[in-house]
Amino acid sequence: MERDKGGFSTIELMACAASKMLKDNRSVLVGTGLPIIAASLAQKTHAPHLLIIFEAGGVGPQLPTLPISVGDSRTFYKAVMATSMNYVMSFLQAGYADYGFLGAAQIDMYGNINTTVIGDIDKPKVRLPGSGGANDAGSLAWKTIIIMRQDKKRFVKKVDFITTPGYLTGPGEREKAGLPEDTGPYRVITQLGVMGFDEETKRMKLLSLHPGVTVKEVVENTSFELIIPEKIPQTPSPTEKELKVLREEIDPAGIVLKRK
Amino acid sequence: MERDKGGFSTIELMACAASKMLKDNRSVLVGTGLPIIAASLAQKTHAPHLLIIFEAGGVGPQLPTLPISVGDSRTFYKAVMATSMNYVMSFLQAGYADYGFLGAAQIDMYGNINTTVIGDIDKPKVRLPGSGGANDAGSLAWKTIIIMRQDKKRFVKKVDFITTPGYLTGPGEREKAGLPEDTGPYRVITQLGVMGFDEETKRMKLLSLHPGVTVKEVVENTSFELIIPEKIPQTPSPTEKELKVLREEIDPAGIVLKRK
Amino acid sequence: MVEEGEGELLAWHDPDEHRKWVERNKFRTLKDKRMDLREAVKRYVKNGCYIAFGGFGHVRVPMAAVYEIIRQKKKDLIVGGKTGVHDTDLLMASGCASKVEVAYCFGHELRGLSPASRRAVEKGKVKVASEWSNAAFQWRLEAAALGLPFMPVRVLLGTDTFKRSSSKVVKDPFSGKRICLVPACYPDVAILHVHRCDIYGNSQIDGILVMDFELARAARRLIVTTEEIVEEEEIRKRPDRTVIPFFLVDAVVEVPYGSHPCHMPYLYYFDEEHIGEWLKLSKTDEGVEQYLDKYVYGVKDFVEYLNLVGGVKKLNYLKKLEKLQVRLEAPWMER
Amino acid sequence: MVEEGEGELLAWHDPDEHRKWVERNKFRTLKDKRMDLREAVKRYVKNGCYIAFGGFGHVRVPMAAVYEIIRQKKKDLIVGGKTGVHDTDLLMASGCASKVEVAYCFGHELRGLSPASRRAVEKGKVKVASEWSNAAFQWRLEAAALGLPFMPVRVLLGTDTFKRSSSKVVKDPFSGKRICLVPACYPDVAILHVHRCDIYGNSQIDGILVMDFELARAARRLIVTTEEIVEEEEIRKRPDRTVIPFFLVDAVVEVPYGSHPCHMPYLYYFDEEHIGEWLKLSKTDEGVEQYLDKYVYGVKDFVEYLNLVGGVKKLNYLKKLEKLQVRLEAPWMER
Repeated sequence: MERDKGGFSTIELMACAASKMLKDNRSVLVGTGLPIIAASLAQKTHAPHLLIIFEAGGVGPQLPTLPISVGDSRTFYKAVMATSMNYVMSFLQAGYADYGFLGAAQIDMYGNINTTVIGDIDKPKVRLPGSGGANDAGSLAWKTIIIMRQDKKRFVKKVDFITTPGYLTGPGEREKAGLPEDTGPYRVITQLGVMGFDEETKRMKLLSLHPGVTVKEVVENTSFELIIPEKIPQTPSPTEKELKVLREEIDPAGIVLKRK
Repeated sequence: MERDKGGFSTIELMACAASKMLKDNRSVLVGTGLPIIAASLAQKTHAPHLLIIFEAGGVGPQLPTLPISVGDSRTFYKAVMATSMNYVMSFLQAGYADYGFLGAAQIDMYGNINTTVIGDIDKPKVRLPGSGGANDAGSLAWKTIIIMRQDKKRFVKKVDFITTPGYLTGPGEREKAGLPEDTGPYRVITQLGVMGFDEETKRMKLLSLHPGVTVKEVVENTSFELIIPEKIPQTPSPTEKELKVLREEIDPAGIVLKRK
Repeated sequence: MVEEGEGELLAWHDPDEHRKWVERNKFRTLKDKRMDLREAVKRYVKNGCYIAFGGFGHVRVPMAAVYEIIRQKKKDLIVGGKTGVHDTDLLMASGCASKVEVAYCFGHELRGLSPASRRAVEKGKVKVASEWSNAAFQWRLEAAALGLPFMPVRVLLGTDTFKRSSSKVVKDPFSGKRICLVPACYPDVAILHVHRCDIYGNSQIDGILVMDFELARAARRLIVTTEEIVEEEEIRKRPDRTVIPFFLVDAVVEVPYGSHPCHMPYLYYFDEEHIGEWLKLSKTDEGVEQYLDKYVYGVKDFVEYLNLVGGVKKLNYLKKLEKLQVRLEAPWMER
Repeated sequence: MVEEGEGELLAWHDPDEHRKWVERNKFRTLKDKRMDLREAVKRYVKNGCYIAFGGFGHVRVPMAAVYEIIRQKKKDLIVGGKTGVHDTDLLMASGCASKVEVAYCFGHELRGLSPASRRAVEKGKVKVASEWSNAAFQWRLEAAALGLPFMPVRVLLGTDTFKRSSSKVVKDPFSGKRICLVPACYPDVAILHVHRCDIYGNSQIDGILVMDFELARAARRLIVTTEEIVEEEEIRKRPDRTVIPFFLVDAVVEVPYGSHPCHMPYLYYFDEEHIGEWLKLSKTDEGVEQYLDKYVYGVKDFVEYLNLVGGVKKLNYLKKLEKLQVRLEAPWMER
């Protein structure tokens, strides 16, 4: 995504938006790419005590450079602990992971996510990787944050396959299914804006628009009915400091920030 | 137990008898005392590839001296692995432990064992330590070997408390209870002789008499009906070599062998 | 459900309730958690709480902390007797514990039975709430470490130990056979003694872990006593040696020889002389009082206690013993 | 039982049946298990067997063994796709695998999707037998490591992933809530790449273990490929570093750089050039043939392969990359 007039790219804006959601003194399960960038940015700005966890076993590393894989030696470089997936997933299950980051090929209005298949599971049009750790993070982390592209084929009425649980068919359904209480999708960050979920109905709700984006654009890129509040703030632009940290400290090679 | 005319003590005879039961290339879960002595003797005679395992996490040590505790650093001295109880008990549960050694305060004709209480559990006459690892070994090892003193108060019709399962109330009952198939008590070694269990009825059966012991003595020291075959061999006396190894290599200080 | 044990269900929480407790009470703040033993015990060992200790038998048991608990005269403790030997014996003898879950208690392995705690149970001063095996207890801790309500196990089945436990037997829907479910055990507080940790609580243990890998995660509050505090850098150099990460730990207390008279693998062996003295004295209530007056109430801290039990000379001997440089002598060997 | 997944139940055994297999087939004999890769794969990787590999994604994956399996043209393998990336991609592309259980497959993380294995599944050449999450798969291996029929877990619930798994949902008798039971997974054979082991198979791994601690115990047959073979003495010096004890291991194969083009923590980083070449070529069936002809069928062993991919110069570069001494370059960064 190219750099816009504001002097920052959409991907930089998304990284900063994601970063701000992460509270200090908490832990976040990250994957490679934007999530690790957002978490690093949070650590270097408002959340120095944010604990970064990787599902393959890396806990609390001092990242020397961006890891390529979630099992990469960078994920446990000068870490607090280099352990196992069992250990990390047990932490998640016992309530020690506050945030989990997910990507998605499709999402519906309850935040249910598909990363398994486009088309019929038995006759796949496009076979996707499957859950990986997504179902685990989406089931067990307190709050899941989804980062994805927004368009009509991705923001759909019904996902082709529920890989990872959102609020399923509505309020109370996660708990009925046996999933841990008070968990679920928290934010959806796209190239257009930031969405959350209505407390009562658990339906997706527009929270902020990225600079220059209109409500119309968002609606046109969503196949389901999005809750649109009367007042919609603008997603805060990255600060000078954030941009400097992103570009000079976290991803100087532009591995993620400069990818299309 | 004093040294008798044969030039060996009863405890030495028991150690040798126990040792002979342990096949090569197999594993044995041992406790401190006589079991570790018997296992060491087997390793130094007919079973060099016998693997010694301790429930606290020591696997395959090269014992420098007799350990006092099953969690003692001697139990993982130059070991193959120093791990956890979870790891060791998982091995047992998955069928990797061939022999388990147990002591007992009371035993019945089906090999059910009590190490929990003499008298009523709610108003104990004598409170004993409880299961420890006994229930685990007795449930999960392929063959359990019991070493204990034989008298009417210990070889009882009904144990005051089934701490560790023998054959419960008879053939097939272990399996019905959900315990692993084809496991159970294998031998009982006392100061008088060696007992096994009848294949069909699972009842305790006299297998050999220690030198100088009569059937009458055994019967008089047993409160239940023991199966007595027509021909009862004598427990083989320790060989010169066995005695030498026991006294000079395994327990030169007489920590166990010279205790009363 | 096919069958149900009648033991009292203790230290169990609905996993959702436990998760909420964790969310509200445990933080990932990398802060200096050092405090003295008095403060740590005062802050985290509450009267009536369920407590469990690291180690096994007389190995790597946090004895300095046990003495401090007695010194502070804590009451009505419920002790997880997961092979609880010297620790549980003293807590029952001193009147601090009123209830115990038993996998193995009341005995000192080769050294014989524990006169004091046996007396306490036989006289009804301490109640046995439930019976377990070592593996079953340890899998209860694993269930808690994993945030689960239970673990399936193939032990306990068919026995009175099961009947006196708080386990349940169900039919396994895969094999159709009976299987035992042991309930998770989430102690209110656990105390572990480790070889080294940093000021945040990142801890390393040398040798066997026994059940401490699970216990550290199962417990809600965790006090780590340590032989030494090392630089954070040293921990981060070998992150695969970390057994307990800092955010599980609530208090870090440096207590060299903190397991005495128990045994710290690679550092010092059992003090059989002192254990023998306890076993002898604890045959009577008067003896127990005498022991506690001398070694617990009568000393102001653990250093004074160490001097009293033989000081530097004794500690040097225990180190040599551990390194196999001198021969073991023990009162119970004389019998 | 409340609900049941419709995925095919694979690699499950009744725990009693598995115990009997162990009793008959696994021995504690301390014997030299060294053999070459050809022999190890020939002996333990049977056509039609269920196979799983150590490591994660492109990390510590036993690639030399994967190439050897392809070279021997094994057929109808069922692959445990527990985050199976380069390994499963190649096995599906080469026609060795006909079935896969999927936690994560068909993708190369940041590098993009896997053209070859996607094609294989989309065209029906490879069947997906069931769907899982990473944690669920890993807990299946733990269930097997513990000799259990299942593990209770709080994932999968409520999703199509559950419906396509072979799990079951039951009511937990303790909390009264629904809980998912994932069936144990006992692979017929597993292959793990480790940092070092002795001739008996006692193995050490540096850094994260991913699921290998569980997999090594879950699998019936275990091939260990290792960067180097060390003296038994070195293992016994630090027994708390042992991750796999010898009696689990059936074959020991020394293969330096045995994970290439994947990454061996502390030793060498990903070979992005080679992975990139594969991703580019595997866009067509012809490209797959071309790749396999050149790098698998066309070389007699792994050393020849290493020379072909860049030899000493490339390996030195990958070492420097791992040690952060040079800058990463990767085809996928160019896009």
